[in-house]
This record gives sequence, structure tokens and C-alpha cells, in this order.
Amino acid sequence: MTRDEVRATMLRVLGEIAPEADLAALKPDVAFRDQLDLDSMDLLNVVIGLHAALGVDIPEADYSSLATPDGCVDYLLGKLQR
Amino acid sequence: MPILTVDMQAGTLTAWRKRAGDAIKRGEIIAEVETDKGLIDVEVFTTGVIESILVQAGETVPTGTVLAIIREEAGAPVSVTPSTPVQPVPVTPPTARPAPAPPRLVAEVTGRVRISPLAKKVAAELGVDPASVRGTGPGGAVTREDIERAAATRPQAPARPAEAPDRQARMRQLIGAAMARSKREIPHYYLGTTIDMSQAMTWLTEENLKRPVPERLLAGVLLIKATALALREVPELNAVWRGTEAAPSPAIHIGVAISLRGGGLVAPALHDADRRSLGDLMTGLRDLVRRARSGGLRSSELSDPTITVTSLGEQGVETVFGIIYPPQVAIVGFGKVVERPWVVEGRIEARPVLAATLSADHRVSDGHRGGLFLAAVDRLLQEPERL
Amino acid sequence: MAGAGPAAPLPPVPLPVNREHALELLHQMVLIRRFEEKSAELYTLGKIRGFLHLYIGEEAVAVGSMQALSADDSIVATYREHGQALARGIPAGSLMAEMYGKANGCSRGRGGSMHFFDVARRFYGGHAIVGGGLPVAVGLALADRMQGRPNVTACFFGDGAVAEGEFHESLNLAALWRLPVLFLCENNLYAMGTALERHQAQPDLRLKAQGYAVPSEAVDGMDVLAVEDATRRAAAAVRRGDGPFLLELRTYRFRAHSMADPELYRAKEEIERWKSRDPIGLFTARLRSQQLVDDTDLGAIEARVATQVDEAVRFAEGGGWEPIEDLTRDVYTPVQP
Amino acid sequence: MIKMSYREAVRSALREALRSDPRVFLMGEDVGRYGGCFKVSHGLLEEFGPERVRDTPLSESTFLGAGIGAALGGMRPIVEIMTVNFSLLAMDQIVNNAATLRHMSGGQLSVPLVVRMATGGGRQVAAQHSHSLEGWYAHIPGIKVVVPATPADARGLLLAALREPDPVFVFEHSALYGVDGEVDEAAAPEEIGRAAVRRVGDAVSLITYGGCVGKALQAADQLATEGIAAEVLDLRSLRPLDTSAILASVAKTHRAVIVDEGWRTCSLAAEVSAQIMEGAFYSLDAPVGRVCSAEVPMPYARHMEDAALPQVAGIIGAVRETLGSHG
Repeated sequence: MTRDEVRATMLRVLGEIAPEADLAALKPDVAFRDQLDLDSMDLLNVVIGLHAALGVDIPEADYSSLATPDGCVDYLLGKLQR
Repeated sequence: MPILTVDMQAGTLTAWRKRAGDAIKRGEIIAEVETDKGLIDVEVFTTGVIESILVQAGETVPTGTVLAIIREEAGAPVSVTPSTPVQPVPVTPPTARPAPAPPRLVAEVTGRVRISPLAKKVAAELGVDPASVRGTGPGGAVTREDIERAAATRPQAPARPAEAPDRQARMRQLIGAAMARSKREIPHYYLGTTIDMSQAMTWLTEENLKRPVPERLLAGVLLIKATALALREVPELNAVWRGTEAAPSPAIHIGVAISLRGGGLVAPALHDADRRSLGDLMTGLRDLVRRARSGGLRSSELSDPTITVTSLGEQGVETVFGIIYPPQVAIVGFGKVVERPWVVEGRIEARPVLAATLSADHRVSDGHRGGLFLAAVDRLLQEPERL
Repeated sequence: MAGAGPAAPLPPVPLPVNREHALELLHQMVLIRRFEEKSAELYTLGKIRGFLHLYIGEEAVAVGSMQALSADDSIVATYREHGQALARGIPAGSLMAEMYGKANGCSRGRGGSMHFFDVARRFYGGHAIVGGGLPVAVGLALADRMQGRPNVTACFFGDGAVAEGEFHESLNLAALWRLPVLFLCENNLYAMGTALERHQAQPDLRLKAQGYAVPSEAVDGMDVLAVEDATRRAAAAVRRGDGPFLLELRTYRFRAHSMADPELYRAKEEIERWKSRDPIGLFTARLRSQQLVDDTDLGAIEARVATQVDEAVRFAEGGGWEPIEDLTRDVYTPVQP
Repeated sequence: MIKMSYREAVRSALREALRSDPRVFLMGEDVGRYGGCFKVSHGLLEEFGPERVRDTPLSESTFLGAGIGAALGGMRPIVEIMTVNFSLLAMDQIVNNAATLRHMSGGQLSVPLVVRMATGGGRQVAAQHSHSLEGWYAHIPGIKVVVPATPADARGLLLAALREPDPVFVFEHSALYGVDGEVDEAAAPEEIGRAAVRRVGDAVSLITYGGCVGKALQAADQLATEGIAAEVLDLRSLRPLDTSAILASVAKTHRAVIVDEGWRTCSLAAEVSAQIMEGAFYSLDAPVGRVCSAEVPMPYARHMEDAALPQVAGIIGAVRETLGSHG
């Protein structure tokens, strides 16, 4: 999958969790928590959504690398290439 | 002591006309008794000899008390008293049950909501549409409480921008009314304690490693299960106020406070939280959050909780003292899990801890019982594997 | 005549009687006496409740007067009605059961001691409102007269009732319409706690009938034969259509007005004096002097009465209670489909 | 159908009853030679003779008690008590004998007795002759109470009363005797316990009986000109009350005003109002209104008597109040 496809998937999953969020204005390098009103349940649902969409396993320990939009895409790409 | 007047319960034996050993004949006056109507002679109905006097002159005794023992004369015409034992048992008719009430005609209410005038007035004030409220009054009629409960817990439809502002104000108003009433009517008492979460957090991490992603657990689920099991030990906190006293609820439905996008709060019920596994609770919790935030909650889920748990740890709050949701009688608060110095066998260690609080209705329980409850939650969280 | 005490005692009239009839009269009087004594006993045991007015001492009035009435004649009595009910032939068991409040009572347990009814024997009740029965008696007589039936309606009432307006209205209406009413005033000298002279300006009660052109006679209410004779003559006149007749039957109750009465209003000596003319005692003495009865007869009567009273109590004890579901039954007549 | 007065309708029923049943006879003060103080029984003495049309002495308690006794004895007496005011003298016979004997005798006795009385005020005859006490009688289990408001009902309800095995009390408002109306002399007797809608409406239910039915209809006419359709329900009997008809009307209009010439406190209107509260609580959009007589001994002076009695204006005011409080 290309970087853009991964990014689109991430945004789709985010949109299901926080429909009212303005995803277009998402800053790539700022933590999700600081841009969107997400709590631990939302983050869990995002992880479950990505796992379902991309088939990648995301251990709890790796949550910190998903903190920002770009970090998340890079992490996912890394997982997919392996 | 004979019954001598219509409603005589007791009598004072003022004088004996005969003494022990005297012979007496049926129909003779044997004594004199003071009743509410005055002095009345006591007639004897057996013929024989007085063996012993049991009640002395001047004594007041209830009717039916044996005054003297009489040995009936063998040959005398036995006064054929009916099968009455010496102790006269007044023949009481069957216990007086109220007669079956005549069937009461009630007009068929068609084409309009069955609602009391008071409830209609309050519904207008609180902007609640009576037609949407399930009535608990006579014949399913909607009552004031029904309206107020609906108002306080009405699900917040996702804030559509167009009507967001007044929907927000309306929401604020409804929660305000319920909270004001709670503060006004419920004498709250507050207890807090700090719980060492190290066991729980360690166990959670190991557990999530074993679980596939969709079945992963959040710390909140442990807190909910611990609360539910602790309520089994202090059931009076798991009750509903019925206007004059609390009715303990057989089931434990934990209302989970869920904040909504753009403000507002609902606390739908996780039914039978004490009997469900952590995984099942997690699935339930995720479903409640999803539907709360998409406006898909059922009104029964909103009116079913027997107690509420609120957890503001996410927002960085360390200690939260909640306000009880009427008609519940308690609310449990959990703060953020934070690293704190913790004395372990004289040494200081860093330990993940959180502040657990209880606000409870002093009409129903007191500090002592509240304290037992928090201690139980703490104890249960030290053995997470058994939750 | 104003303020005269109770009318002068009446001369005893020796009346012939045959043995068989004498025994029947005596048996009925003894039955009433023992039935009332048993009622008093059962009241003290709490089996009979409410108000209980005993007839002891007045037996001759009920037994004597009832001899003159046919089965088709009507009886209207008062709350002191046990004597009339027994003399009229209502079974002692159904009366006792009624006082127990049982469903096998003569009024299904609804009336109690003061309200016996037996329409088969045309016994139209005990009436507890003093004077309340008189207008009803007038109506019963009116119905008989309008339907051409040669019946008499015997209406018993006490000396207290003569103070009620309904006594005067009833006498007037019965006289005016020449109705077959036999007014039987049981003058026992006391209206509950008020002696006759203290409630009647004219205590010679039979004179009151003259105000309504109604023939009247005073009778020694302690002499069963005198009562029977006077009632037969009066009933015959009434049945002939001469209009109503009033008998003032002078008698005396040996017991209190009711079970709850400490009798402060009359002297013990007066009671004893009247007891010397006990209607049963008087009659028994006369029969003995005429060798009409002997001890075996008397013993047989006492034994037969004892059995009757015992069976009556057993019948009452055995009776069931009216089901509460029947509470409103008979308030109205059920609508025939 | 022929037009006749209320008085003639009652007479027609009396004559029909006397002719058809030998057990029937009329008894009361001045019912014979005088022809009845309201001229109701005029001519009946000549037709049926003194045995069956009996003038009585002024002894209400006794001739009513005699009516009870004659009923027990197999007759079907009709006792006329000139007005409800004099019936107070016979209350003991009514309550303790007529209403009670059947139940107290365990069902043995039956008292098939009809008692007729004039009732109500409005003729300047002052307090002792102007009472409207039918509500008292409606309180007594064991008797029935009918209140005919029209000549047709005056005939129909009297004939129905004569078929009842238990005592029936017929109250004829004294102001109605001269009122004309259509009567079918072949009609079957009416059914006791059925109310009648005299005017259909949907805005408010005017529940009334007897002498007040006319006033309620006048009020309804006036309200109609203001677009308010008032329903007028004539109760026709006060015991038993036709509760289902009352509730059906209120369930439709959601408002009720009860018009009753009795004094307001503990009145018949109070009972009807209680039944509406019990049975139609959730159908009510306003408190039940009551228009009753002022609680005062009826004064003689006309303007004072009119002020005391329920009037059309008062009815309209009460209706406005129930509509007004709707806002």
C-alpha cells in the first residue's frame, strides 16, 4: 500500500470515531489528543479500527508512536512492509 | 370476667357476694363488677360449690379472665353450655377483609397521552415531550418524576450545528435542574481513599498481551467490576429512593458517566455488572460509548442504573466528588492513575495510585458503611485476576 | 285523673283451661324463659354481641296473645322480640344463630337480636326505632283489607312508643280507615330508664285510644289466660271489621332494659314485688291447685326445653359465616333476566 | 305523539297504572277530592274511587310507613308526599324501613313502593317550601331515585318505577308541572339508570338534571353563538348514576360543569365531580366546575331567591372558567 492509501485509511477510521472532527485541518505533527477530543476509549477504537482495516497487530507498548498523524502513518507503513 | 356491655374489654371486680366453699345455684348473683356503664351484678350459670376465688375484690382484669373455680354438683342439671371452654373464646367472625370494591368505571384515554396535570406542567417547563416518556404512574400514566428523570438523562443527540446552541442550553438546563434537585433533596456525605493500582496495572498489561486487539481491556473496566462486586457487600448503596425510603435493588446496574462531544453527559447502565466477565463488560462499555455519542441510547438504559461511576482521570483530574443522580443513592468517583511515593515496608517506592471517592445519601447509608464499601473496592483491585 | 300513678291493679279473673292447652302455654313460657337465660350466658361469653334485650318476666304477653292469631295474621314486633318470635313458632335454633351473626340465622346474620324476620310465618320484624313498626303494621292491615283477606295485623310496642308521633298518627289512620290492626301495648312501666309517670302526662295508657275512637282494654300481663282471653276477644272484633283495637298489657321485665343497664332507675324491692307475680310461677300454681299438672309434667317440660335450648345453641355454633362477597347482596332485588 | 304538560304526563301514567294493575293505589295529602296540590291527580278519585285514591291525614311518617307495610302485604302503592320539604318527617321510615328491610331480612322482604314528591324552589315560597334535597336520597343504598325533566320522562320514568321490586323515589321539580312537551302514550316505560344527551357538543359537558336541564340548554344556546359547542347531559336518575355516560361525555369534551339546585357542600354535584376525578382524571384539561344553590335558607324576595338559585349566567361563567383556565 502507498503512504497516501495508509493515510486515507487512518483518516477514515478516525472519522468513524469522531464524526464531528475537522480531519482536513489535521496538523500532521501535533498529537491527536491535543487536536481532537479523544479519550482512551476513542484511542482503543482507533487501534481496533486500524487493526481491522490493515490487519496489523499494534501492541500497547507501541501506542506512543501513534501519537501524531505522521508518526502513525510511518509506524503503519513500517509494519506493513515487514 | 363476663362481657356485660357492648364494647367491654375489662372490668373491676368491686365485691364478691359469695365466698369459697359456698354453694351456688344457676341464676344467682355471685359478684358485682364496675363497668363503663356502672355497677352491674354478675350472674352465675352453673350450680355447684365455689372451690377457689382467683380474682380479689378491687382487681381490674380483662373480660374472659377466670374469676373463680366452681365444682359443678354431680346431680345438678348440668348447664348445657355449648362446647365453650372455661376460657370464653369470643366467636370472632372471619378476619374482616374489605369487601370486593365495586368495579370502578374509567374512561378510555384515546388519542392523548395519559399524563397527570402536574406532570404536564413540569413537562412544559423542562421542554420534555411527554409522548416520549415511559410512564410509571397508575395505568402507565406519566408522572412528575417520570418527566424529571427523562429531562435529567435525556440522550443528547449528536450536536447538529444548526441547532447546537439552543440544544446546548436546553441540555445545560436539564442537567442543572436534576443536579439542583439532587443537591436540594439529598443530604450527601463524601468519602475518599487512595488505592495502589500497581497490581491492577501490571495484570492489565500482561492480560492485554494475551488478548487480540478487539478484545483489549481498559483500566475503567476493572474499576467498574470492582465497584459492582463491592456493592454486593454494601447493598444499601445500590438502591433507588422511593420518596420516603430507599428500595435496595436486587440487580446491580452500573451507570457509566460518558462525556459527549461538545459538552453534556449521560450515564447509561451496564446491566448486571457484577455478574459479567471483564471481556463482556468491555464489549458492553464500548457499545454504550458508541451509541451514547451517536444518540442511539434507549430510555430504559438511562433510567435503569442503580448507581453511577464517574471517571475523570482522562481529563487529568485526580479526585472527583460526584453529585448523586436521583433516584439513585450513591455515586463513585475515580481519579487519574498517577505515580506517587508509596511507603512499602518502611521504604518509599514509586507506585501508580488513584483517588477513589464515594458520595452517598445520608438518609440511606452512613459513613461507616461507605467506608466499608471503598475498602472492599481497594481490596478487590489488589487481586485483579479474580475480577 | 291527671297524674294518677300506674292504673289500679286488675281483679284476677278465674278462667277455665283444659290440661293439654295449659301444658302447651306453660311449655312456651318456660322455653322463652330458658332461651333468654341462655342468651344472657352466651352474651357474657362474647358469643352474642351488640344489644340484647331480654323478655324474662313478660312471657305471658307473647304466649297469651299469640294464641289468638292465625297463621295468616301478620306480626310486627320491637327489639324485645325473642318472646314473640318463639311464641310465633320460629325455631329457637334460627333465632340463636341470628344472634351469633351466623348465615343460618333467621335474617342471615344481618339483623341480630333486634331484627328477626320470618316472612313464611308473617313475622315482619323486630323494629329498633321506637314506634317505627306501627305505620308498617297499619300498611299491612291496609293491604289485607284492600285484598279482601280476613287477616289481623298484631302490632306489639312498648309504653315508650306512646310518646312517639307515629303512635298517634297510626291509631288515627287505622281508626279513620277502619283497618284490622290489633295494637298490643306491652306496658312494663319503664321506657328504658324512664318510669311511666315521668314520660306520660296520662299514664293510664288504654285511655289514649279513646282520643281516636278506638276501643281499648287493660289486661293483667302476668296472667297468660287473661292475656289470651282479652286478645281473642279483641282479635275477633278486629277481624269482624269493627276497626282497630288497643290492648294495654300490664307487665314487668325482671331483667335490665338491656345487657348494659345497671338499673339505677328502679328499686330492688319493686323488682322483687313483681317477681312474686312471675307469670310462670302464677300459672303453675293455678294449674297445681286445679290438679291439672304435677311435678312429672313440670320436669318433662323443663327437660324438653333444656334439649330445645341445647339444640338451638348447637345449631348456632355449627352455622357458617356469610361470605364477605355477599355484602351487597339483597341491597336491591336481583334483576330477573 | 301528542303535546301535553308535565302534569298531564304524570296523570296519564297514574291513570294507566291504576287501570292496568289492581294492586296499584295512590295515597297522599289532598290527592283525592282536592285533585292534588299541583293538580296532578285531578279526576282520578272520580274514576277510581276512594279505596284506590286515598286522601291521608297529615301524617307523613305514618302514611309513608303504611305504604311500606302495604307493599310488604302485596300491594303496589304510590305514595305522594306533597313536597320534599315534608318528606323530612318521614325520613326514619324511608331510611330505616324502606331502604333497609330487604337487606336486613336476609332478602326475605321486598318493598315495591313508589314515592313521588315535588322539589325545588323559584316560586317565592321561602325557605321551608323551597328545598332541593334529592341529593340526600341519592346517598341511600336500597332505594332508587329518578328525576324526570321532560313530560315524556315524567310518564316513562314513573311507569318504570312501578315495575321496580324495590322502593323508587320520583322527584318532580315544581317549576316543570306547567311545561309542555311531546309524549307518546304508547311508549314503553323508560330504563332507570340511563342518562340522556339533550344536546350534543364537544367543548364542555353540562351535566345536570330535573329543573336545571332547561337552564343548561339555554346556556348552551348562548354559548353556541360564541362558537362553543356545549354538550348537555340529563342524568334522569341520581341513584343509580349513569357513570359511564358521564365519563364518555367528559372523555370527549375534556371539561365538565355540573348544574345542581342542591346546596353545593356535600351535594349530588360533589359526587358527580368525584366520579369524574376518579374515572376521567387523565381526560381532564381543567378542574370540574359546579353551579349549585347558594348555601343559604331560600329567601322570599324574588331578586334574592334568583340570586340564590343556579342561573343561566352562572352556568356560562363556569363554562368560561373551565375554558379560560385552559390557556
